[in-house]
Amino acid sequence: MNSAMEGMEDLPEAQRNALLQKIEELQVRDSLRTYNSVVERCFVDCVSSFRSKNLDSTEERCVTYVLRKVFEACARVGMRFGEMSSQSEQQMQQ
Amino acid sequence: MNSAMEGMEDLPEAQRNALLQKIEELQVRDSLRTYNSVVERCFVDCVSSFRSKNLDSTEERCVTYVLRKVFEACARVGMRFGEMSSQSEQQMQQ
Amino acid sequence: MNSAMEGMEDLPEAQRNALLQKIEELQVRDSLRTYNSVVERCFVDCVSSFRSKNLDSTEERCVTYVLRKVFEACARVGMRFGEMSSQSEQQMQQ
Amino acid sequence: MASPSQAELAKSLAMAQQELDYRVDLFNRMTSSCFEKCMDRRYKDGELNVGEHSCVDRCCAKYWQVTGIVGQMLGAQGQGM
Amino acid sequence: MASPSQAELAKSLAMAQQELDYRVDLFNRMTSSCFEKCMDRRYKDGELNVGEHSCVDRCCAKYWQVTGIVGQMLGAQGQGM
Amino acid sequence: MASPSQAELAKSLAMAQQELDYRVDLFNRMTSSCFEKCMDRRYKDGELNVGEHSCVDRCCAKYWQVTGIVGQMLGAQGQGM
Repeated sequence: MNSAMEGMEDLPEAQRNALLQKIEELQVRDSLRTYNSVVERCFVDCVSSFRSKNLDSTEERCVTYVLRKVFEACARVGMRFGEMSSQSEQQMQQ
Repeated sequence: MNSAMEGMEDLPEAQRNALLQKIEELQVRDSLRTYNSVVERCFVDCVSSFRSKNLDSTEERCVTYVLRKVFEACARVGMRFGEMSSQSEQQMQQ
Repeated sequence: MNSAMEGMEDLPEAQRNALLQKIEELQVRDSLRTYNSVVERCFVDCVSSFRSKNLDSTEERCVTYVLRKVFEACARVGMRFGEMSSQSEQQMQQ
Repeated sequence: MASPSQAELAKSLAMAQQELDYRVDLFNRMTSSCFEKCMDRRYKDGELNVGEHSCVDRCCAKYWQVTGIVGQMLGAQGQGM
Repeated sequence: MASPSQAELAKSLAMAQQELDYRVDLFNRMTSSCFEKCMDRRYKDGELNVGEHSCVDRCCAKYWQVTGIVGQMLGAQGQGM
Repeated sequence: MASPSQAELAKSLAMAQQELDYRVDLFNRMTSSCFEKCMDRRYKDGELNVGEHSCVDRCCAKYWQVTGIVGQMLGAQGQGM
């Protein structure tokens, strides 16, 4: 899957910039979706009473816990993902 | 998140039209996806017997009930969403 | 929903090619997402022990079974989908 | 026939994209819903048995009927949509 | 005022797209989460009853508060985002 | 070297988009699946404990192996894809 990125150095500057800007846009879009999915997980896992329209302290604390756990898990998966990706690429080059 | 829309009046007409058309396209796409997700919810919640290839009357009635409930809920969430959005914007401007 | 495709023969060649290429891109994107969703289903349904970092033989076999079942189901749904689509189109043309 | 303008091309491309997107999304949801409803999740082998086969067929038919009912209630023109 | 360049237009279009995408995604998740949390899944009729109405209202309010907490913890500027 | 044509640029942009899209989608599914499989959903505190840490590591490794098996069976060239 790497040919697109590898060819990038050969592009003239204007075109490379266009490509990089498009990729940046996709990254913003992805991070907004991730944000929404994290919110949804916190909500679904932490809130289940609707007698009041305000979060109680237990729910608030739960939200912060889930959020921190999600980040830690996400960072850890990211590390493993990076390691495994580069291992696969090395194997492919052999 | 509002800067993009706020700048719109400053655009020349041709470019504003391009932007508006793009937004309209996205809205069509979103409403088709919503349509598909509503169909899926109706199906998943209402149909669980596969002895026949036709919906029976109980399943049909269920589908119409779910559909009406989804719309009512959707409209209500839409109202609340709008209220909360504009409150947030007012707070940000203060 | 068919007007866009039906108009295609009327397009000049360069524009038709642009359209076809875009559609091909969308198909690649969709097949990559399908690939990811199949992987996820295999993983979720087959792997639930994390005492080792390697799949055991039962898990591996399960993955191949799920995969084959997914394909068979997918092909069957595809056939039915095609039949029902063309029936609907015929009914609309009457 | 006059060649279509850039704007018309963009519009027909957008419509083709939306059509494809809609159909793929519908197909994927039908497939996963019917897989959920019909498969024995113990996965004892790699083929659909007779019961699963006919369940998938009926499931597709019923799913399609639900799209029809929803479409009608939404006042959409056409059956498949 | 000088007319915006092609690049600026593309950028503002991209931002508008992202904004719309974000809001639609948030709205859809709020709607489906609150539907899951509030509806009696036996579906005895086609209207929300009083309890379901007020549940949806409170659910939206709480969902919104969660977006606020997450946004704050992520250091995002602004409430809605 | 000759500068790439507009069409070639569009193609390489499309490929880069697809690659990114694929990787992000894979990463998101891996993360959410492993969160589901490994986390104690009572959420007594805001850190992963030792068991959750090693569960996430192994979960990623196994998830990756599943992508490999599926990729091989689909006849895809390459491991990661």
